[in-house]
Amino acid sequence: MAEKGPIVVNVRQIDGAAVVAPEGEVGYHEAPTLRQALREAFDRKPARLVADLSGVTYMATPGLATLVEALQISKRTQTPLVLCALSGRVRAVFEIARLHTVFTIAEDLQSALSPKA
Amino acid sequence: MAEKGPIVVNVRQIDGAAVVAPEGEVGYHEAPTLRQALREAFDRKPARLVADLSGVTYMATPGLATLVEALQISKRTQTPLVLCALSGRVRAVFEIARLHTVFTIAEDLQSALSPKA
Amino acid sequence: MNAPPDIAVELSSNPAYLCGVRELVNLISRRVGFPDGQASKIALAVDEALANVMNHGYLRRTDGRIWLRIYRIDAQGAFSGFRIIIEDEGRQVDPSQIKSRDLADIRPGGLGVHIIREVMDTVLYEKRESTGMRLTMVKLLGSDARATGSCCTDSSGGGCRG
Amino acid sequence: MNAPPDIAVELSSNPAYLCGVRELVNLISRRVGFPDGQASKIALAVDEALANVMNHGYLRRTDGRIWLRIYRIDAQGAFSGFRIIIEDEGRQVDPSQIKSRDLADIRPGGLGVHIIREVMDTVLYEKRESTGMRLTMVKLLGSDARATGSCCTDSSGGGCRG
Ligand SMILES: Nc1ncnc2c1ncn2[C@@H]1O[C@H](COP(=O)(O)OP(=O)(O)O)[C@@H](O)[C@H]1O
Ligand SMILES: Nc1ncnc2c1ncn2[C@@H]1O[C@H](COP(=O)(O)OP(=O)(O)O)[C@@H](O)[C@H]1O
Repeated sequence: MAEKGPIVVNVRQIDGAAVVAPEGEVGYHEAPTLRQALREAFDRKPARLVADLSGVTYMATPGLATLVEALQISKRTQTPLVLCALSGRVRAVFEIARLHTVFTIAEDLQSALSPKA
Repeated sequence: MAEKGPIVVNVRQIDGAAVVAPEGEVGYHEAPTLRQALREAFDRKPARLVADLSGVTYMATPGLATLVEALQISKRTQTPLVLCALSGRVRAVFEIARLHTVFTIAEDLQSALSPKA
Repeated sequence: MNAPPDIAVELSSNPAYLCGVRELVNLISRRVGFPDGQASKIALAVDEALANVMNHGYLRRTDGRIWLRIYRIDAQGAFSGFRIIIEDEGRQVDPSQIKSRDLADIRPGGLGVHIIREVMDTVLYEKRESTGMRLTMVKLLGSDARATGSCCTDSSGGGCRG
Repeated sequence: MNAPPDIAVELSSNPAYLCGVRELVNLISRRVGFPDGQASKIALAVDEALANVMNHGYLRRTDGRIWLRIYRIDAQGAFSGFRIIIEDEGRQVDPSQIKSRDLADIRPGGLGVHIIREVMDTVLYEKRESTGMRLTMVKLLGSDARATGSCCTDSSGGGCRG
Protein backbone atom coordinates (compact mmCIF):
# COMPACT_ATOMS: atom_id res chain seq x y z
CA MET A 1 0.00 0.00 0.00
CA ALA A 2 1.45 3.29 -1.07
CA GLU A 3 2.14 5.76 1.70
CA LYS A 4 0.25 9.00 1.32
CA GLY A 5 2.07 12.22 0.78
CA PRO A 6 1.27 15.60 2.25
CA ILE A 7 -1.08 16.88 -0.40
CA VAL A 8 -4.34 18.74 0.05
CA VAL A 9 -7.15 17.80 -2.31
CA ASN A 10 -10.17 20.09 -2.09
CA VAL A 11 -13.45 18.54 -3.16
CA ARG A 12 -16.53 20.67 -3.85
CA GLN A 13 -19.94 20.13 -5.40
CA ILE A 14 -20.99 22.81 -7.91
CA ASP A 15 -24.34 22.42 -9.73
CA GLY A 16 -24.20 18.63 -9.69
CA ALA A 17 -20.56 18.58 -10.79
CA ALA A 18 -17.85 17.29 -8.47
CA VAL A 19 -14.83 19.58 -8.50
CA VAL A 20 -11.63 17.92 -7.32
CA ALA A 21 -8.78 20.37 -6.79
CA PRO A 22 -5.39 19.02 -5.70
CA GLU A 23 -2.83 21.51 -4.43
CA GLY A 24 0.95 21.50 -4.73
CA GLU A 25 3.20 18.91 -6.28
CA VAL A 26 1.59 15.70 -7.54
CA GLY A 27 4.32 13.07 -7.65
CA TYR A 28 4.72 9.48 -6.57
CA HIS A 29 3.92 10.18 -2.95
CA GLU A 30 0.98 12.46 -3.54
CA ALA A 31 -0.76 10.59 -6.36
CA PRO A 32 -2.49 8.03 -4.09
CA THR A 33 -4.27 10.80 -2.20
CA LEU A 34 -5.51 12.31 -5.45
CA ARG A 35 -6.49 8.85 -6.69
CA GLN A 36 -8.61 8.24 -3.62
CA ALA A 37 -10.28 11.65 -3.84
CA LEU A 38 -11.14 11.03 -7.50
CA ARG A 39 -12.52 7.55 -6.81
CA GLU A 40 -14.68 8.82 -3.97
CA ALA A 41 -15.94 11.66 -6.14
CA PHE A 42 -16.95 9.20 -8.90
CA ASP A 43 -18.64 7.00 -6.32
CA ARG A 44 -21.02 9.84 -5.51
CA LYS A 45 -22.20 9.71 -9.15
CA PRO A 46 -21.86 13.37 -10.11
CA ALA A 47 -23.19 14.72 -13.41
CA ARG A 48 -19.59 15.48 -14.35
CA LEU A 49 -16.22 15.45 -12.71
CA VAL A 50 -13.94 18.46 -12.99
CA ALA A 51 -10.29 18.17 -12.02
CA ASP A 52 -9.30 21.74 -11.24
CA LEU A 53 -5.51 21.76 -11.57
CA SER A 54 -5.04 25.47 -10.88
CA GLY A 55 -3.30 24.71 -7.58
CA VAL A 56 -0.91 22.11 -9.01
CA THR A 57 2.65 23.40 -9.11
CA TYR A 58 4.20 20.27 -10.56
CA MET A 59 2.83 17.10 -12.07
CA ALA A 60 5.00 14.02 -12.50
CA THR A 61 3.84 10.86 -14.25
CA PRO A 62 2.19 9.24 -11.23
CA GLY A 63 -0.18 12.20 -11.26
CA LEU A 64 -0.76 11.81 -15.00
CA ALA A 65 -1.33 8.09 -14.52
CA THR A 66 -3.93 8.82 -11.86
CA LEU A 67 -5.77 11.10 -14.26
CA VAL A 68 -5.56 8.47 -17.01
CA GLU A 69 -7.16 6.03 -14.61
CA ALA A 70 -9.86 8.59 -13.83
CA LEU A 71 -10.47 8.88 -17.57
CA GLN A 72 -11.11 5.15 -17.69
CA ILE A 73 -13.58 5.33 -14.83
CA SER A 74 -15.16 8.30 -16.58
CA LYS A 75 -15.66 6.24 -19.75
CA ARG A 76 -16.87 3.20 -17.85
CA THR A 77 -19.37 5.17 -15.79
CA GLN A 78 -20.21 7.63 -18.58
CA THR A 79 -19.39 10.55 -16.32
CA PRO A 80 -17.73 13.34 -18.32
CA LEU A 81 -14.26 14.22 -16.98
CA VAL A 82 -12.92 17.71 -17.65
CA LEU A 83 -9.52 19.01 -16.60
CA CYS A 84 -9.11 22.73 -16.16
CA ALA A 85 -6.76 25.57 -15.29
CA LEU A 86 -3.47 23.88 -16.16
CA SER A 87 -0.42 26.07 -15.59
CA GLY A 88 2.09 26.24 -18.43
CA ARG A 89 4.32 23.83 -16.60
CA VAL A 90 1.59 21.27 -16.01
CA ARG A 91 0.31 21.60 -19.57
CA ALA A 92 3.83 20.92 -20.85
CA VAL A 93 3.87 17.59 -19.04
CA PHE A 94 0.61 16.58 -20.74
CA GLU A 95 2.01 17.64 -24.09
CA ILE A 96 5.28 15.79 -23.70
CA ALA A 97 3.32 12.68 -22.76
CA ARG A 98 1.02 13.42 -25.72
CA LEU A 99 -1.96 13.18 -23.40
CA HIS A 100 -3.32 16.67 -24.10
CA THR A 101 -5.43 15.31 -26.95
CA VAL A 102 -6.82 12.43 -24.92
CA PHE A 103 -8.40 14.57 -22.19
CA THR A 104 -11.01 17.28 -22.40
CA ILE A 105 -9.15 20.32 -21.14
CA ALA A 106 -10.88 23.62 -20.32
CA GLU A 107 -9.26 27.00 -19.83
CA ASP A 108 -10.78 27.65 -16.41
CA LEU A 109 -13.26 26.29 -13.89
CA GLN A 110 -16.06 28.39 -15.35
CA SER A 111 -15.81 26.83 -18.79
CA ALA A 112 -15.16 23.38 -17.33
CA LEU A 113 -18.56 23.61 -15.63
CA SER A 114 -20.37 24.84 -18.74
CA PRO A 115 -22.26 22.09 -20.63
CA LYS A 116 -20.20 22.69 -23.79
CA ALA A 117 -16.98 21.45 -22.23
CA MET B 1 39.51 43.70 -14.15
CA ALA B 2 36.26 41.94 -13.37
CA GLU B 3 34.37 40.60 -16.35
CA LYS B 4 30.90 42.01 -16.69
CA GLY B 5 27.89 39.81 -16.38
CA PRO B 6 24.73 39.96 -18.41
CA ILE B 7 22.71 42.35 -16.28
CA VAL B 8 20.51 45.19 -17.41
CA VAL B 9 20.63 48.37 -15.33
CA ASN B 10 18.02 50.93 -16.27
CA VAL B 11 18.89 54.53 -15.44
CA ARG B 12 16.28 57.28 -15.49
CA GLN B 13 16.06 60.87 -14.36
CA ILE B 14 12.90 61.77 -12.41
CA ASP B 15 12.52 65.31 -11.01
CA GLY B 16 16.22 65.78 -10.53
CA ALA B 17 16.63 62.35 -8.94
CA ALA B 18 18.65 59.63 -10.66
CA VAL B 19 16.84 56.30 -10.54
CA VAL B 20 19.11 53.29 -11.03
CA ALA B 21 17.20 50.04 -11.50
CA PRO B 22 19.16 46.81 -11.94
CA GLU B 23 17.29 43.76 -13.19
CA GLY B 24 17.80 40.08 -12.39
CA GLU B 25 20.41 38.47 -10.20
CA VAL B 26 23.11 40.70 -8.75
CA GLY B 27 26.05 38.46 -7.92
CA TYR B 28 29.77 38.52 -8.42
CA HIS B 29 29.57 38.77 -12.19
CA GLU B 30 26.84 41.35 -12.30
CA ALA B 31 27.96 43.69 -9.52
CA PRO B 32 30.59 45.55 -11.62
CA THR B 33 27.92 46.65 -14.10
CA LEU B 34 25.76 47.99 -11.28
CA ARG B 35 28.79 49.64 -9.73
CA GLN B 36 29.59 51.49 -12.93
CA ALA B 37 25.97 52.60 -13.40
CA LEU B 38 25.88 53.95 -9.84
CA ARG B 39 29.18 55.78 -10.23
CA GLU B 40 28.09 57.38 -13.48
CA ALA B 41 24.80 58.40 -11.92
CA PHE B 42 26.61 60.09 -9.00
CA ASP B 43 28.93 61.83 -11.47
CA ARG B 44 25.94 63.62 -12.97
CA LYS B 45 25.33 65.21 -9.54
CA PRO B 46 21.65 64.37 -9.05
CA ALA B 47 19.62 65.84 -6.18
CA ARG B 48 19.24 62.29 -4.88
CA LEU B 49 20.01 58.80 -6.03
CA VAL B 50 17.35 56.11 -5.86
CA ALA B 51 18.31 52.46 -6.28
CA ASP B 52 15.09 50.83 -7.42
CA LEU B 53 15.54 47.16 -6.58
CA SER B 54 12.11 46.01 -7.71
CA GLY B 55 13.61 44.07 -10.60
CA VAL B 56 16.26 42.30 -8.53
CA THR B 57 15.51 38.60 -8.12
CA TYR B 58 18.55 37.75 -6.07
CA MET B 59 21.20 39.77 -4.33
CA ALA B 60 24.46 38.18 -3.21
CA THR B 61 27.11 40.02 -1.22
CA PRO B 62 28.93 41.58 -4.17
CA GLY B 63 25.67 43.42 -4.86
CA LEU B 64 25.42 44.47 -1.21
CA ALA B 65 29.02 45.58 -1.25
CA THR B 66 28.36 47.72 -4.31
CA LEU B 67 25.50 49.43 -2.50
CA VAL B 68 27.67 49.94 0.58
CA GLU B 69 30.20 51.63 -1.65
CA ALA B 70 27.44 53.79 -3.14
CA LEU B 71 26.48 54.78 0.41
CA GLN B 72 30.02 56.01 0.98
CA ILE B 73 29.94 58.06 -2.20
CA SER B 74 26.54 59.35 -1.10
CA LYS B 75 28.00 60.53 2.22
CA ARG B 76 31.10 62.01 0.63
CA THR B 77 29.13 63.91 -2.00
CA GLN B 78 26.17 64.64 0.28
CA THR B 79 23.77 63.12 -2.23
CA PRO B 80 20.97 61.27 -0.43
CA LEU B 81 20.82 57.56 -1.41
CA VAL B 82 17.49 55.76 -1.06
CA LEU B 83 16.88 52.09 -1.79
CA CYS B 84 13.36 51.04 -2.69
CA ALA B 85 11.07 48.18 -3.63
CA LEU B 86 13.05 45.33 -2.10
CA SER B 87 11.46 41.91 -2.54
CA GLY B 88 11.18 39.73 0.55
CA ARG B 89 14.16 37.73 -0.60
CA VAL B 90 16.34 40.75 -1.20
CA ARG B 91 15.29 42.36 2.07
CA ALA B 92 16.26 39.17 3.89
CA VAL B 93 19.81 39.45 2.59
CA PHE B 94 20.05 43.01 3.94
CA GLU B 95 18.70 41.83 7.27
CA ILE B 96 21.04 38.88 7.58
CA ALA B 97 23.95 41.20 6.83
CA ARG B 98 22.45 43.68 9.34
CA LEU B 99 22.59 46.37 6.70
CA HIS B 100 18.89 47.22 6.71
CA THR B 101 19.46 49.83 9.41
CA VAL B 102 22.39 51.43 7.62
CA PHE B 103 20.48 52.32 4.45
CA THR B 104 17.44 54.49 3.92
CA ILE B 105 14.92 52.01 2.53
CA ALA B 106 11.59 53.10 1.05
CA GLU B 107 8.60 50.91 0.28
CA ASP B 108 8.28 51.91 -3.38
CA LEU B 109 9.65 54.28 -5.99
CA GLN B 110 6.96 56.85 -5.22
CA SER B 111 7.98 57.25 -1.59
CA ALA B 112 11.68 57.00 -2.47
CA LEU B 113 11.24 60.10 -4.60
CA SER B 114 9.29 62.03 -1.97
CA PRO B 115 11.40 64.53 -0.01
CA LYS B 116 10.64 62.77 3.28
CA ALA B 117 12.56 59.63 2.37
CA MET C 1 34.31 10.63 -20.91
CA ASN C 2 37.03 10.42 -18.30
CA ALA C 3 37.00 14.15 -17.71
CA PRO C 4 35.16 15.08 -14.54
CA PRO C 5 31.52 15.95 -15.02
CA ASP C 6 30.59 19.61 -15.06
CA ILE C 7 28.24 18.89 -12.23
CA ALA C 8 27.45 15.72 -10.35
CA VAL C 9 24.94 14.95 -7.65
CA GLU C 10 24.96 11.94 -5.38
CA LEU C 11 21.75 11.43 -3.49
CA SER C 12 20.06 8.82 -1.41
CA SER C 13 16.99 7.23 -2.94
CA ASN C 14 14.67 9.49 -1.02
CA PRO C 15 11.89 11.18 -3.01
CA ALA C 16 12.29 14.22 -0.75
CA TYR C 17 15.32 15.16 -2.84
CA LEU C 18 13.63 14.90 -6.24
CA CYS C 19 12.27 18.39 -6.27
CA GLY C 20 15.60 20.04 -5.41
CA VAL C 21 17.52 18.03 -8.00
CA ARG C 22 14.87 18.81 -10.61
CA GLU C 23 15.26 22.52 -10.01
CA LEU C 24 19.05 22.23 -10.10
CA VAL C 25 18.89 20.52 -13.49
CA ASN C 26 16.34 23.05 -14.73
CA LEU C 27 18.37 26.10 -13.71
CA ILE C 28 21.68 24.72 -14.88
CA SER C 29 20.21 23.77 -18.24
CA ARG C 30 19.03 27.35 -18.67
CA ARG C 31 22.30 28.85 -17.59
CA VAL C 32 24.36 26.88 -20.09
CA GLY C 33 22.06 27.88 -22.94
CA PHE C 34 19.03 25.63 -23.28
CA PRO C 35 15.82 27.59 -23.93
CA ASP C 36 13.46 27.60 -20.93
CA GLY C 37 11.06 25.09 -22.46
CA GLN C 38 13.81 22.59 -23.16
CA ALA C 39 15.29 23.10 -19.72
CA SER C 40 12.00 22.16 -18.04
CA LYS C 41 11.71 19.10 -20.23
CA ILE C 42 15.22 17.98 -19.36
CA ALA C 43 14.40 18.47 -15.68
CA LEU C 44 11.19 16.48 -16.07
CA ALA C 45 12.99 13.60 -17.79
CA VAL C 46 15.70 13.48 -15.13
CA ASP C 47 13.02 13.59 -12.43
CA GLU C 48 11.22 10.62 -13.99
CA ALA C 49 14.46 8.69 -14.38
CA LEU C 50 15.41 9.28 -10.74
CA ALA C 51 11.91 8.35 -9.56
CA ASN C 52 12.18 5.12 -11.55
CA VAL C 53 15.45 4.25 -9.85
CA MET C 54 13.83 4.84 -6.46
CA ASN C 55 10.69 2.88 -7.29
CA HIS C 56 11.93 0.06 -9.49
CA GLY C 57 15.67 -0.09 -8.78
CA TYR C 58 15.49 0.31 -5.00
CA LEU C 59 11.84 -0.78 -4.59
CA ARG C 60 11.19 2.41 -2.59
CA ARG C 61 13.94 1.83 -0.05
CA THR C 62 15.25 5.30 0.82
CA ASP C 63 18.82 4.34 1.70
CA GLY C 64 20.08 3.43 -1.77
CA ARG C 65 22.61 5.63 -3.56
CA ILE C 66 22.03 7.35 -6.87
CA TRP C 67 24.63 9.17 -8.95
CA LEU C 68 23.68 11.83 -11.45
CA ARG C 69 26.42 13.26 -13.64
CA ILE C 70 26.06 16.00 -16.21
CA TYR C 71 28.66 16.61 -18.91
CA ARG C 72 28.64 19.51 -21.33
CA ILE C 73 29.00 18.53 -24.95
CA ASP C 74 30.89 21.14 -26.91
CA ALA C 75 31.13 21.10 -30.68
CA GLN C 76 33.55 23.49 -32.40
CA GLY C 77 34.07 25.26 -29.13
CA ALA C 78 30.38 26.05 -28.65
CA PHE C 79 28.00 24.47 -26.18
CA SER C 80 25.88 21.97 -28.03
CA GLY C 81 24.19 19.82 -25.41
CA PHE C 82 24.31 17.67 -22.31
CA ARG C 83 25.21 14.07 -21.66
CA ILE C 84 23.44 12.99 -18.50
CA ILE C 85 24.28 9.74 -16.74
CA ILE C 86 22.33 8.20 -13.87
CA GLU C 87 23.74 5.20 -12.04
CA ASP C 88 22.44 3.13 -9.17
CA GLU C 89 23.25 0.04 -7.15
CA GLY C 90 19.72 -1.27 -7.23
CA ARG C 91 18.01 -4.23 -8.82
CA GLN C 92 19.30 -5.05 -12.28
CA VAL C 93 16.73 -5.53 -14.98
CA ASP C 94 17.14 -6.53 -18.57
CA PRO C 95 17.22 -3.22 -20.47
CA SER C 96 14.70 -4.65 -22.92
CA GLN C 97 12.21 -4.74 -20.05
CA ILE C 98 12.36 -0.99 -19.67
CA LYS C 99 9.89 0.09 -22.25
CA SER C 100 7.59 2.95 -22.82
CA ARG C 101 4.02 1.88 -23.33
CA ASP C 102 1.97 2.24 -26.43
CA LEU C 103 0.03 5.47 -26.02
CA ALA C 104 -2.96 4.08 -27.89
CA ASP C 105 -3.39 1.83 -24.90
CA ILE C 106 -4.69 4.31 -22.33
CA ARG C 107 -3.78 3.03 -18.91
CA PRO C 108 -1.57 4.13 -16.05
CA GLY C 109 2.11 3.18 -15.94
CA GLY C 110 4.89 3.28 -18.47
CA LEU C 111 4.63 7.03 -18.87
CA GLY C 112 7.97 7.86 -17.32
CA VAL C 113 10.08 6.01 -19.87
CA HIS C 114 7.87 7.42 -22.60
CA ILE C 115 8.58 10.96 -21.42
CA ILE C 116 12.30 10.29 -21.15
CA ARG C 117 12.34 9.11 -24.78
CA GLU C 118 10.23 12.05 -25.94
CA VAL C 119 12.57 14.57 -24.38
CA MET C 120 15.99 13.08 -25.02
CA ASP C 121 17.85 12.54 -28.27
CA THR C 122 19.49 9.33 -27.11
CA VAL C 123 18.44 7.04 -24.28
CA LEU C 124 20.54 4.04 -23.33
CA TYR C 125 19.84 1.72 -20.41
CA GLU C 126 22.62 -0.69 -19.42
CA LYS C 127 23.36 -3.09 -16.60
CA ARG C 128 26.47 -1.90 -14.78
CA GLU C 129 29.29 -4.43 -14.58
CA SER C 130 28.99 -4.82 -10.85
CA THR C 131 25.50 -4.03 -9.65
CA GLY C 132 22.71 -1.67 -10.58
CA MET C 133 21.79 0.12 -13.76
CA ARG C 134 23.21 2.96 -15.82
CA LEU C 135 21.06 5.29 -17.88
CA THR C 136 22.83 7.53 -20.39
CA MET C 137 20.84 10.31 -22.01
CA VAL C 138 21.95 12.89 -24.54
CA LYS C 139 20.07 16.08 -25.15
CA LEU C 140 21.26 18.32 -27.95
CA LEU C 141 20.60 22.01 -28.06
CA GLY C 142 17.75 22.89 -30.37
CA SER C 143 16.64 19.31 -30.91
CA ASP C 144 13.06 18.75 -29.99
CA ALA C 145 12.43 15.37 -31.53
CA ARG C 146 11.91 12.18 -29.60
CA ALA C 147 14.76 9.76 -29.00
CA THR C 148 15.51 7.78 -32.09
CA GLY C 149 19.10 6.60 -31.67
CA SER C 150 20.23 3.23 -30.44
CA CYS C 151 18.70 2.01 -27.25
CA CYS C 152 18.91 -0.60 -24.61
CA THR C 153 22.15 -2.51 -24.89
CA ASP C 154 23.49 -4.00 -21.72
CA SER C 155 27.14 -4.43 -20.87
CA SER C 156 27.01 -8.11 -21.69
CA GLY C 157 26.48 -7.14 -25.31
CA GLY C 158 22.81 -7.98 -25.74
CA GLY C 159 20.73 -5.31 -27.40
CA CYS C 160 17.29 -4.34 -28.54
CA ARG C 161 15.41 -1.49 -30.08
CA GLY C 162 12.71 0.16 -28.00
CA MET D 1 30.74 11.05 9.61
CA ASN D 2 31.72 8.09 7.46
CA ALA D 3 28.16 7.44 6.42
CA PRO D 4 27.46 8.67 2.91
CA PRO D 5 26.01 12.16 2.73
CA ASP D 6 22.29 12.48 2.14
CA ILE D 7 23.07 14.55 -0.88
CA ALA D 8 26.34 15.60 -2.43
CA VAL D 9 27.12 17.86 -5.34
CA GLU D 10 30.41 18.05 -7.19
CA LEU D 11 30.73 21.04 -9.45
CA SER D 12 33.33 22.88 -11.41
CA SER D 13 34.22 26.33 -10.13
CA ASN D 14 31.97 28.02 -12.64
CA PRO D 15 29.62 30.68 -11.29
CA ALA D 16 27.04 29.54 -13.85
CA TYR D 17 26.25 26.66 -11.48
CA LEU D 18 25.75 28.77 -8.34
CA CYS D 19 22.14 29.55 -8.96
CA GLY D 20 21.14 25.91 -9.53
CA VAL D 21 22.98 24.69 -6.46
CA ARG D 22 21.46 27.47 -4.36
CA GLU D 23 17.98 26.41 -5.37
CA LEU D 24 18.79 22.76 -4.71
CA VAL D 25 19.92 23.61 -1.19
CA ASN D 26 16.91 25.86 -0.65
CA LEU D 27 14.37 23.25 -1.76
CA ILE D 28 16.02 20.36 0.04
CA SER D 29 16.23 22.36 3.24
CA ARG D 30 12.50 23.00 3.04
CA ARG D 31 11.66 19.42 2.25
CA VAL D 32 13.51 18.03 5.25
CA GLY D 33 11.78 20.45 7.59
CA PHE D 34 13.49 23.84 7.79
CA PRO D 35 11.01 26.73 7.71
CA ASP D 36 11.12 28.68 4.43
CA GLY D 37 12.99 31.63 5.90
CA GLN D 38 15.72 29.42 7.32
CA ALA D 39 15.96 27.46 4.08
CA SER D 40 16.64 30.64 2.08
CA LYS D 41 19.27 31.69 4.58
CA ILE D 42 21.00 28.32 4.37
CA ALA D 43 20.95 28.59 0.58
CA LEU D 44 22.37 32.11 0.76
CA ALA D 45 25.19 31.03 3.08
CA VAL D 46 26.10 28.06 0.87
CA ASP D 47 26.02 30.35 -2.17
CA GLU D 48 28.42 32.78 -0.50
CA ALA D 49 30.72 29.97 0.57
CA LEU D 50 30.83 28.50 -2.94
CA ALA D 51 31.40 31.94 -4.48
CA ASN D 52 34.31 32.43 -2.06
CA VAL D 53 35.88 29.16 -3.15
CA MET D 54 35.57 30.25 -6.79
CA ASN D 55 36.91 33.74 -6.16
CA HIS D 56 39.52 33.25 -3.46
CA GLY D 57 40.33 29.53 -3.63
CA TYR D 58 40.46 29.19 -7.42
CA LEU D 59 41.05 32.88 -8.18
CA ARG D 60 38.14 32.76 -10.65
CA ARG D 61 39.49 29.85 -12.69
CA THR D 62 36.42 27.90 -13.80
CA ASP D 63 38.00 24.46 -14.05
CA GLY D 64 38.56 23.79 -10.36
CA ARG D 65 36.51 21.16 -8.52
CA ILE D 66 34.25 21.85 -5.56
CA TRP D 67 32.53 19.26 -3.39
CA LEU D 68 29.42 20.08 -1.40
CA ARG D 69 28.09 17.42 0.96
CA ILE D 70 24.98 17.65 3.08
CA TYR D 71 24.35 15.32 6.03
CA ARG D 72 21.16 15.17 8.03
CA ILE D 73 21.62 15.41 11.75
CA ASP D 74 19.05 13.37 13.63
CA ALA D 75 18.56 13.60 17.36
CA GLN D 76 16.33 11.07 19.09
CA GLY D 77 15.13 9.86 15.74
CA ALA D 78 13.91 13.29 14.64
CA PHE D 79 15.48 15.57 12.06
CA SER D 80 17.34 18.27 13.89
CA GLY D 81 19.58 19.95 11.35
CA PHE D 82 22.18 19.83 8.60
CA ARG D 83 25.91 19.44 8.55
CA ILE D 84 27.19 20.98 5.33
CA ILE D 85 30.75 20.46 4.14
CA ILE D 86 32.41 22.27 1.25
CA GLU D 87 35.82 21.16 0.03
CA ASP D 88 38.08 22.42 -2.71
CA GLU D 89 41.53 21.89 -4.18
CA GLY D 90 42.27 25.57 -4.44
CA ARG D 91 44.69 27.91 -2.73
CA GLN D 92 45.16 27.20 0.96
CA VAL D 93 44.86 30.12 3.32
CA ASP D 94 45.36 30.30 7.03
CA PRO D 95 41.85 29.90 8.49
CA SER D 96 42.52 32.90 10.73
CA GLN D 97 42.70 35.02 7.56
CA ILE D 98 39.10 34.21 6.71
CA LYS D 99 37.31 36.74 8.78
CA SER D 100 34.08 38.59 8.66
CA ARG D 101 34.54 42.31 8.85
CA ASP D 102 33.42 44.62 11.60
CA LEU D 103 30.07 45.95 10.52
CA ALA D 104 30.71 49.31 12.16
CA ASP D 105 33.30 49.76 9.47
CA ILE D 106 31.08 50.33 6.45
CA ARG D 107 32.96 49.26 3.37
CA PRO D 108 32.64 46.61 0.68
CA GLY D 109 34.12 43.15 1.18
CA GLY D 110 34.04 40.69 4.00
CA LEU D 111 30.27 40.41 3.87
CA GLY D 112 30.17 36.81 2.67
CA VAL D 113 31.88 35.33 5.70
CA HIS D 114 29.78 37.59 7.91
CA ILE D 115 26.60 36.19 6.38
CA ILE D 116 27.83 32.61 6.71
CA ARG D 117 28.44 33.20 10.42
CA GLU D 118 25.10 34.93 10.90
CA VAL D 119 23.21 32.05 9.37
CA MET D 120 25.07 29.02 10.67
CA ASP D 121 25.38 27.68 14.20
CA THR D 122 28.92 26.46 13.70
CA VAL D 123 31.42 27.52 11.08
CA LEU D 124 34.79 25.83 10.81
CA TYR D 125 37.42 26.54 8.15
CA GLU D 126 40.31 24.09 7.87
CA LYS D 127 43.19 23.41 5.53
CA ARG D 128 42.74 19.97 4.02
CA GLU D 129 45.66 17.61 4.57
CA SER D 130 46.53 17.49 0.90
CA THR D 131 45.45 20.62 -0.87
CA GLY D 132 42.61 23.11 -0.67
CA MET D 133 40.25 24.10 2.10
CA ARG D 134 37.37 22.50 3.97
CA LEU D 135 34.46 24.48 5.38
CA THR D 136 32.17 22.68 7.81
CA MET D 137 28.92 24.37 8.76
CA VAL D 138 26.18 23.17 11.07
CA LYS D 139 22.69 24.58 11.00
CA LEU D 140 20.25 23.38 13.62
CA LEU D 141 16.54 23.44 13.17
CA GLY D 142 14.94 26.39 14.90
CA SER D 143 18.18 28.11 15.73
CA ASP D 144 18.36 31.61 14.40
CA ALA D 145 21.33 32.91 16.27
CA ARG D 146 24.67 33.70 14.73
CA ALA D 147 27.54 31.25 14.84
CA THR D 148 29.14 31.17 18.22
CA GLY D 149 30.84 27.79 18.45
CA SER D 150 34.49 27.07 17.87
CA CYS D 151 35.94 28.34 14.67
CA CYS D 152 38.92 28.25 12.45
CA THR D 153 41.22 25.45 13.46
CA ASP D 154 43.37 24.02 10.73
CA SER D 155 44.50 20.43 10.47
CA SER D 156 47.94 21.29 11.79
CA GLY D 157 46.29 22.12 15.08
CA GLY D 158 46.47 25.92 15.04
CA GLY D 159 43.29 27.70 16.00
CA CYS D 160 41.67 31.03 16.48
CA ARG D 161 38.39 32.60 17.37
CA GLY D 162 36.69 34.75 14.78
N1 LIG E 1 15.71 2.40 -13.18
C1 LIG E 1 14.94 1.32 -13.40
N2 LIG E 1 15.26 0.13 -12.85
C2 LIG E 1 14.50 -0.95 -13.06
N3 LIG E 1 13.39 -0.95 -13.82
C3 LIG E 1 13.01 0.19 -14.40
C4 LIG E 1 13.75 1.37 -14.22
N4 LIG E 1 13.13 2.35 -14.92
C5 LIG E 1 12.05 1.80 -15.49
N5 LIG E 1 11.96 0.50 -15.20
C6 LIG E 1 10.93 -0.45 -15.68
O1 LIG E 1 10.26 0.15 -16.78
C7 LIG E 1 8.85 0.24 -16.52
C8 LIG E 1 8.25 1.50 -17.11
O2 LIG E 1 8.65 2.62 -16.31
P1 LIG E 1 7.81 3.97 -16.36
O3 LIG E 1 7.60 4.29 -17.80
O4 LIG E 1 8.48 5.03 -15.59
O5 LIG E 1 6.38 3.61 -15.73
P2 LIG E 1 6.02 3.26 -14.22
O6 LIG E 1 7.16 3.69 -13.36
O7 LIG E 1 4.78 4.06 -13.97
O8 LIG E 1 5.80 1.77 -14.23
C9 LIG E 1 8.70 0.13 -15.03
O9 LIG E 1 7.46 -0.37 -14.65
C10 LIG E 1 9.87 -0.78 -14.66
O10 LIG E 1 9.51 -2.11 -14.82
N1 LIG F 1 37.25 29.61 0.39
C1 LIG F 1 38.16 30.56 0.64
N2 LIG F 1 39.45 30.38 0.30
C2 LIG F 1 40.35 31.33 0.54
N3 LIG F 1 40.09 32.52 1.13
C3 LIG F 1 38.83 32.78 1.50
C4 LIG F 1 37.80 31.82 1.28
N4 LIG F 1 36.64 32.35 1.75
C5 LIG F 1 36.95 33.56 2.23
N5 LIG F 1 38.26 33.83 2.10
C6 LIG F 1 38.97 35.06 2.57
O1 LIG F 1 38.10 35.75 3.47
C7 LIG F 1 37.85 37.09 3.02
C8 LIG F 1 36.44 37.52 3.34
O2 LIG F 1 35.53 36.85 2.47
P1 LIG F 1 34.10 37.48 2.23
O3 LIG F 1 33.53 37.79 3.56
O4 LIG F 1 33.28 36.55 1.42
O5 LIG F 1 34.33 38.84 1.46
P2 LIG F 1 34.85 39.09 -0.03
O6 LIG F 1 34.73 37.79 -0.76
O7 LIG F 1 33.93 40.14 -0.53
O8 LIG F 1 36.27 39.52 0.14
C9 LIG F 1 38.15 37.07 1.54
O9 LIG F 1 38.54 38.32 1.06
C10 LIG F 1 39.26 36.03 1.44
O10 LIG F 1 40.50 36.60 1.74
